[in-house]
Amino acid sequence: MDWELMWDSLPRLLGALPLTLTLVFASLLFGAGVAFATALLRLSGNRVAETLTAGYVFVFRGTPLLVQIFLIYYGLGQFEAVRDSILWPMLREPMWCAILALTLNTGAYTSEILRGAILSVPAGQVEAARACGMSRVLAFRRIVLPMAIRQMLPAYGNEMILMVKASSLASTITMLEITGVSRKIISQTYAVFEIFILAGAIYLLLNFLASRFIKHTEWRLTPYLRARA
Amino acid sequence: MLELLSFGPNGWGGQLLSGLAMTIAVSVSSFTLGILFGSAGAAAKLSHSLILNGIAEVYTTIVRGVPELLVIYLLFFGGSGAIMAVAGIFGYEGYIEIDAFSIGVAAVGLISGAYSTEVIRGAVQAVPVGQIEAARACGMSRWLILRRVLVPQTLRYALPGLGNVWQLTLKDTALISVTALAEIMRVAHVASGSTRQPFLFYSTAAVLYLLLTTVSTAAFERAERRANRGVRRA
Amino acid sequence: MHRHPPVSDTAPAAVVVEDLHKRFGELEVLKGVSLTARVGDVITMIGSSGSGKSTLLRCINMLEIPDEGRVTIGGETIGLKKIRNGRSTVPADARQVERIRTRLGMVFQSFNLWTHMTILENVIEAPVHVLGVPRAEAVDRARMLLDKVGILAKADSYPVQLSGGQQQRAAIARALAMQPKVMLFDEPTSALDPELVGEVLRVIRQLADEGNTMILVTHEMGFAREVASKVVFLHQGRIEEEGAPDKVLTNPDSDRVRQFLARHLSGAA
Amino acid sequence: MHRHPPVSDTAPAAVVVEDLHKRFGELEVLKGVSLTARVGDVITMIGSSGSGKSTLLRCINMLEIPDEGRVTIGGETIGLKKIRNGRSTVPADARQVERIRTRLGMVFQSFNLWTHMTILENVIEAPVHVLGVPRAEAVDRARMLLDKVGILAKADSYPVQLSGGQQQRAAIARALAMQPKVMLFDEPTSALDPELVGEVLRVIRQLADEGNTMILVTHEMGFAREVASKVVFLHQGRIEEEGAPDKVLTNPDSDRVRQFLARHLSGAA
Amino acid sequence: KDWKKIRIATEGAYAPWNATDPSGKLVGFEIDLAQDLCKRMGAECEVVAQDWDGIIPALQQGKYDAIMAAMSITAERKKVIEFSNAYGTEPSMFGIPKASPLAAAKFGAERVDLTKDTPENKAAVAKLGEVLKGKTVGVQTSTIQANFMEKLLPSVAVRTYDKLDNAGIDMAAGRVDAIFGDRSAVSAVLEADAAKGMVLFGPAFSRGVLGDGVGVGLRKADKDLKDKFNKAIADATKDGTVTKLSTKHFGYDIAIK
Ligand SMILES: Nc1ncnc2c1ncn2[C@@H]1O[C@H](COP(=O)(O)OP(=O)(O)OP(=O)(O)O)[C@@H](O)[C@H]1O
Ligand SMILES: Nc1ncnc2c1ncn2[C@@H]1O[C@H](COP(=O)(O)OP(=O)(O)OP(=O)(O)O)[C@@H](O)[C@H]1O
Ligand SMILES: [Mg+2]
Ligand SMILES: [Mg+2]
Repeated sequence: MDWELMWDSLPRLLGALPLTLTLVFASLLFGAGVAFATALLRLSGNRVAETLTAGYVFVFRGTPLLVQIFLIYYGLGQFEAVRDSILWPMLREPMWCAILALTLNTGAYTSEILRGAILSVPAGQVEAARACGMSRVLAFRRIVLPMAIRQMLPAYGNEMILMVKASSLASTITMLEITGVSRKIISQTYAVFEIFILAGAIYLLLNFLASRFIKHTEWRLTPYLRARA
Repeated sequence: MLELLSFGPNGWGGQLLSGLAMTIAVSVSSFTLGILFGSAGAAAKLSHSLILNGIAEVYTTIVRGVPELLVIYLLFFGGSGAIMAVAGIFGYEGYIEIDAFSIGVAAVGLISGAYSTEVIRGAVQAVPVGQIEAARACGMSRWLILRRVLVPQTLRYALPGLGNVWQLTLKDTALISVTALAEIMRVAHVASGSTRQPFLFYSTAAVLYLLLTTVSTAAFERAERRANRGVRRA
Repeated sequence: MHRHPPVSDTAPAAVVVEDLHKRFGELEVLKGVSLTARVGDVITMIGSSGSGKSTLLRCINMLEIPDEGRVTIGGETIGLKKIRNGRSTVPADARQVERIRTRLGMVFQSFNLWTHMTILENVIEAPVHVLGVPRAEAVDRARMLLDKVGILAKADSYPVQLSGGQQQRAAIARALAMQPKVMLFDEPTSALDPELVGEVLRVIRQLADEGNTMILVTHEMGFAREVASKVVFLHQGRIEEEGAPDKVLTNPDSDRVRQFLARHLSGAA
Repeated sequence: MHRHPPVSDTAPAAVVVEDLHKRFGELEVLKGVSLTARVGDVITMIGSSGSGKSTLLRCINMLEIPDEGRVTIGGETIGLKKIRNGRSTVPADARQVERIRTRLGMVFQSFNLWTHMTILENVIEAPVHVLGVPRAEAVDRARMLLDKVGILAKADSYPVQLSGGQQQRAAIARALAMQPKVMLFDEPTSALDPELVGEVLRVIRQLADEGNTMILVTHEMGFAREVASKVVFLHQGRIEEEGAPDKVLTNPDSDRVRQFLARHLSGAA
Repeated sequence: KDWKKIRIATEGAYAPWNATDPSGKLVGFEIDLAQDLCKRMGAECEVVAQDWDGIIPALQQGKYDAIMAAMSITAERKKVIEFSNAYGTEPSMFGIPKASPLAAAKFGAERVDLTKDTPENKAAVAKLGEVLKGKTVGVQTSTIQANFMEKLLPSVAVRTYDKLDNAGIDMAAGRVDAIFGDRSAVSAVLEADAAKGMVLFGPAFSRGVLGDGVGVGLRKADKDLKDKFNKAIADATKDGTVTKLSTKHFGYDIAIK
C-alpha cells in the first residue's frame, strides 16, 4: 500500500466532491418528483396513464443505467433535430445529461418503492379517513402518504445510496466527479488499489451519512413501533 | 450489419446467447445468496443482541457504502490472495485459481444481500404484531412462525423492494465483466471492440436486459398477486 | 332512566335508504333494504352475525358502493353511476360524497385508529384538515371529548398502547370530534364494560336531544332498548321487522325475531 | 339452563398465577395478581376497561413477560430470567414456553386471524404444523368446528371477507382446534349476537364438563353469571374481589364492584 | 520457475491489436505474435482474456505472467510493472471533422518523434498548441494520449472517454472539436458510421511522453522472463516476423526499426 500516494491524491479527489454532491442532490430531488408523479399515475386508474408510466418504469428499471446515460448523452446528440432544438444548450452539457439520466433512473426505481408502500397501507386506515369526509387527495396526503413514507424508508435508503454510487457513471460521459478523477489519477500512477480504496472510502463516508440520515428519520417517524416494546 | 448478430460463423448470436445464459446463472445464484444474506442480516438487525446488531450494521453500511466495483475487485484479487496466503502457510507456492463464476456470485451476492437486508427488515416491521402473537399463542416455535406466518406476510411488504434488488443484482452482474466472465456486458464489450460496432452491440445488450426484465417483472407481479391474497385494497 | 321518546313522523328525514342491494361476488348481502331515519332518531340495528348490518352502515356513507338502490342524506340523494358495461357502480360525483361524509360520523367495528398518530392527533386530524378548525380549538375540543370518554390520560399514547376498550372510546371521540349531524356506530360498545356502556348511552342520548340522528348496530338488547327510538331487525339482508323498541324487543311479530330474542340471556341487576 | 357447579377445592390446579407484576414503562398495569384455576374451572374476569384483564391473560401464556411473579401451568412453573442488569425479564427456556403454549388456547380480543390464509387454513395451521396432526384429519376436525360455530360456508374465504362476528367465531374455532387443556378467551363474544353468545356458552360449558379449564374476560354480566364457576373482579391492576358468581355479581363485598354493577343495564327478556 | 508454461493476458477488445472472433476465440496481431514468441522461448503459452481495468492488478496477483494488450511502455507504468522491449509502435494522431476550420492548419512535419529536439518538431508542437487553443479534444482515459495532452498542451481543454469511439460520436455531435488516439483507433473511428466526414489531422506523434511503443508487461520480480521475451522480440523483429504479422493485421508496419 502506497500511503504517501494516497495522501497526496486526497486533495484532488476531494476537489471532485462538490460535483458528485451536485449530481446526487439534483437527481434525488428531481427523481423524487418524477417518482411521486409516476406512482400516482400508475395507481390512478386511468388506462392510458397507467400504461405509459408502467412502460417508463419498465424501460428504466430494465436497462443498465450505463446504457441510459450513453443513449441520452451520445444517442440524443446524433439527431439533427435535437441539436437544433432549444434544449441543446442543456443537452450539450454532460452535466445535464447525467442529471437527466440519473433522475429518470431513480425516478423509476423510487416510484416502484413508493407504489408498493402505498399499496401496503391497510384498507381500514383509509376507510377511516374517507369516512370523516376526507377527499381522496386529503386522505392521501394525511394518512396514506405518511404511512407509505414510513414503510418505504428502508428501501428508499437503499436507493439514495445507490444514487451516490451511480453518480460515478457520469465519469463515462467525461464528467470529472470522484470516479472520473480517480481514473485519471490511476492512469497516471497505476496504483489501482490505492486510489480505488481512497475513492471507496469517500463514497463510504457519503453513504454512511446518508444511511444515518435515513435511520434517524425512520426513528423519528415511527414512535409507535418503539411504543410496543 | 445484422449478420453480426446471427448465429452463423460470422455472427455473435451464439456468444450473446451464452452471455445471456451466464448473466441469468450469475444473477439467479447471487440473488438467492443475497436473500440468504439479507434474511440473516435482517434477523441480526431485529435481534436484541448488540453484537449481532453491530455486525449487521457494519455489513450493510460497508457493502452498500463502497462502490460495487471495489467489492468485486477486493474479492476477485483479494480473495485469491487470501487463499494463496493460507496455502502458502502449508508450503504451496504458485497461483491458485478460484473460478470467476464463484467469485462473481459471492461478490454480487454479498452486495445483493446488503440491500435485501434493509428491504426485509422494513417489511418484517410492517407485519402487524397480532399476527405473530396469534402464532406464538398456539405454541408455534420461532422457526415455524417464521416459515408459516412471518415469511408469507413479510413477502407482501418486501416484494416490491426485492423486485428492485433483483433488478439491481441483474445489472450488477455486468460489473463482473472485469473478471472477464463472459456475461452479456462482457460479450457486448468484446464484440464491439472487435467489430467496432459499439452501438449495435450495446443496444443488443440493452434489449437482452429488457428481455430479462420482462420475464422477471411478470414473475414478480405474479408473486405479488399471490402474496397479497386476502388483502383488501382501499 | 328515561326511554327515548318516539320521533314524530313529520320530522324531516335525515337518512333515507331505498331498496339497497349489495353483492360481494356471488353472495348477495343486502337484498333490498329500505330505511328512514328522521332528525333526532336513534335507530338500533340488531340481527345475527353476517346478516349485513355493517355492510348497510358502510353503504350509507359509501364505503361500500351499493349495486342498486338510493341513499339520501339530509335531502340530498347520492348520485351513482354504472361503469364498465353496467357491472359495477361508482359515485357520480366524488365531491358530493366527500361533502356528505363530513356530516356523517362513523365508528368502525374494528376501530381503525390511525396507527402512526397519537390518540390526540387521531381526534384532531379531521376537524383540522377537513373542516379547517384552528388547531388550538380542535385540541381543546379533543381533550374535552377524551375526558368525556375517560381516556384523557392516554392522549399522547399510540393506538397500539391502548386496551381494546380504550381504543373503542378513542374511535368514538374521533367520530364525535367532527360534530356530525348523523352518526353511524358499528357496535360502539362491544369492548366496553357496563359502566362505560352507560357513559356511551348518556352521550348518545344527549346527541339525540341536540337534534342529531344516529344509526347504530348493537348486540346488547338492553342497550338497544334503552337508547333506541326505533329498532330494526335485519335478517339475511332484509329487514325482518322494525318498530318501537318495546314492541320489537318484547312482543315481535316475526317468529325469527322471537327466536333470536329467546336465546338472549338475561343480564344481572 | 344449569349453572356451572363450583369446582371442588381439591381438584388439581391447572393455572396458578402468583404475585404477578407488569409495567409498561412508567405505568404499572398489574400490581401483584394471584389467581388459581383448578381443572374444570371456568373463571370469568370482569373489570373496567384498562384494568389489566387482557394484560393478565397475555401474561399467562407469556405473550407479555411479567416483570415479577410466577405462572404455573399444569404443575409446571414457567422459568423466567432477568437480563441486562435486571431491568427486563425473558423466559429462561423458549422450548418450555412453546410446549406449554400448545396446551393453552387463546382467543384474542382483536381476533388476529392470519390474513394470508383462508379460514380453513387458519384453523388447521397449528394442529398440522405444531401438533403434527395428519392434514386430512385436521381438515375434518376443522370443518366440524366451523360448522359448530356456524361459519362452515366461509371456510374458503379470507378473513377480510368476514363480518366481525364471523371473524370472532373463526378465532374461537382456531383456538379449539388445538384441543387445549386450558383456554384463555379475551372477550370471546364481544362481536356476537345473543343467539351466538348462547352457542358459545354451550361450547364452553361442554369443554368444562370434559375437564378443561377456562379463563375468560367478558363484559356481559349475564354471560359471566351463566358460565362461571368463579368470578374475578379486576380493578386497577389488583383483584378487588373474587368468588362464586352469585355472590360477586349479586351481593359483592366491595363498594367498587357494587358501583360497577349498578351501572349495568338490565338486558331484555 | 522454468517458464515452460506462460500465461499471457490480453483484452480481446482492441482490434486489430487484439480482438475476439464471433466464436469467442482470441485473435489479432498480439495473439499471433504471442504464439510466435512463445515458440522462440520454447514455452507453452496460454492466452487469456482480461478486462482492461483489472489487467495490471491481476498480473501483480499472479493470475497470469505477462500482458500483451497494446500496452504502451510509459514511465508511470514502469513504476508498477516491468516491460520488455517494445515489439511495436503506433503513432498517435488527431481526427477532426472535414469541415472544421482546423483543417486549414499547416504543420512543418509529417512525423514527430518527441525524443528528438529538432526545430521542426518543436515548431509542430507549438503550432498544435496554437491552433487548439480554446478547443476541446477528446481522448480515451488512461492512455498515453491523455498523458500527452496533460504534459505538452496543458492549456487545451480535454475530455476523457471510456472508448475513443465515444469521443468520435461526441465530435459528430459537436461537443468536442478533435479526437486524439492511436492511429489505428482514430482511423477506425473515422470509418464508423457515426463519424462520417472526418479526417486525420496533423502530424503523427510518437515516443517521448507517448511512450516507447508497446511492450510485454511483466512482474518486476520476473527479470528472467523479461530477458527471454527481449531475446524473442529481438529475433522476431530481425527476421521480419513482426512486420509480416503487422502487415497482415494493420495493413501497415508497426515494427520497431
Ligand atoms: N403495549 C403497551 N404499552 C403501554 N401501555 C399499554 C400497553 N398495553 C396495554 N397498556 C395499558 O395497560 C392498561 C391495561 O391494558 P389491558 O389491555 O390489559 O386492559 P383491559 O383490562 O383488557 O381493558 P379492555 O377491557 O379495554 O380491553 C391500559 O391502561 C393500557 O393503556
Ligand atoms: N369484502 C367482502 N367480501 C366478501 N364477502 C363479504 C365482504 N364483506 C362482508 N362480506 C360478507 O357479507 C356478509 C355480511 O357482512 P357484514 O359485515 O355486513 O355482517 P354483520 O351483520 O355486520 O355481522 P357481524 O355482526 O358479525 O359484524 C357476511 O356473510 C360476510 O361474510
Ligand atoms: Mg358487523
Ligand atoms: Mg382487553
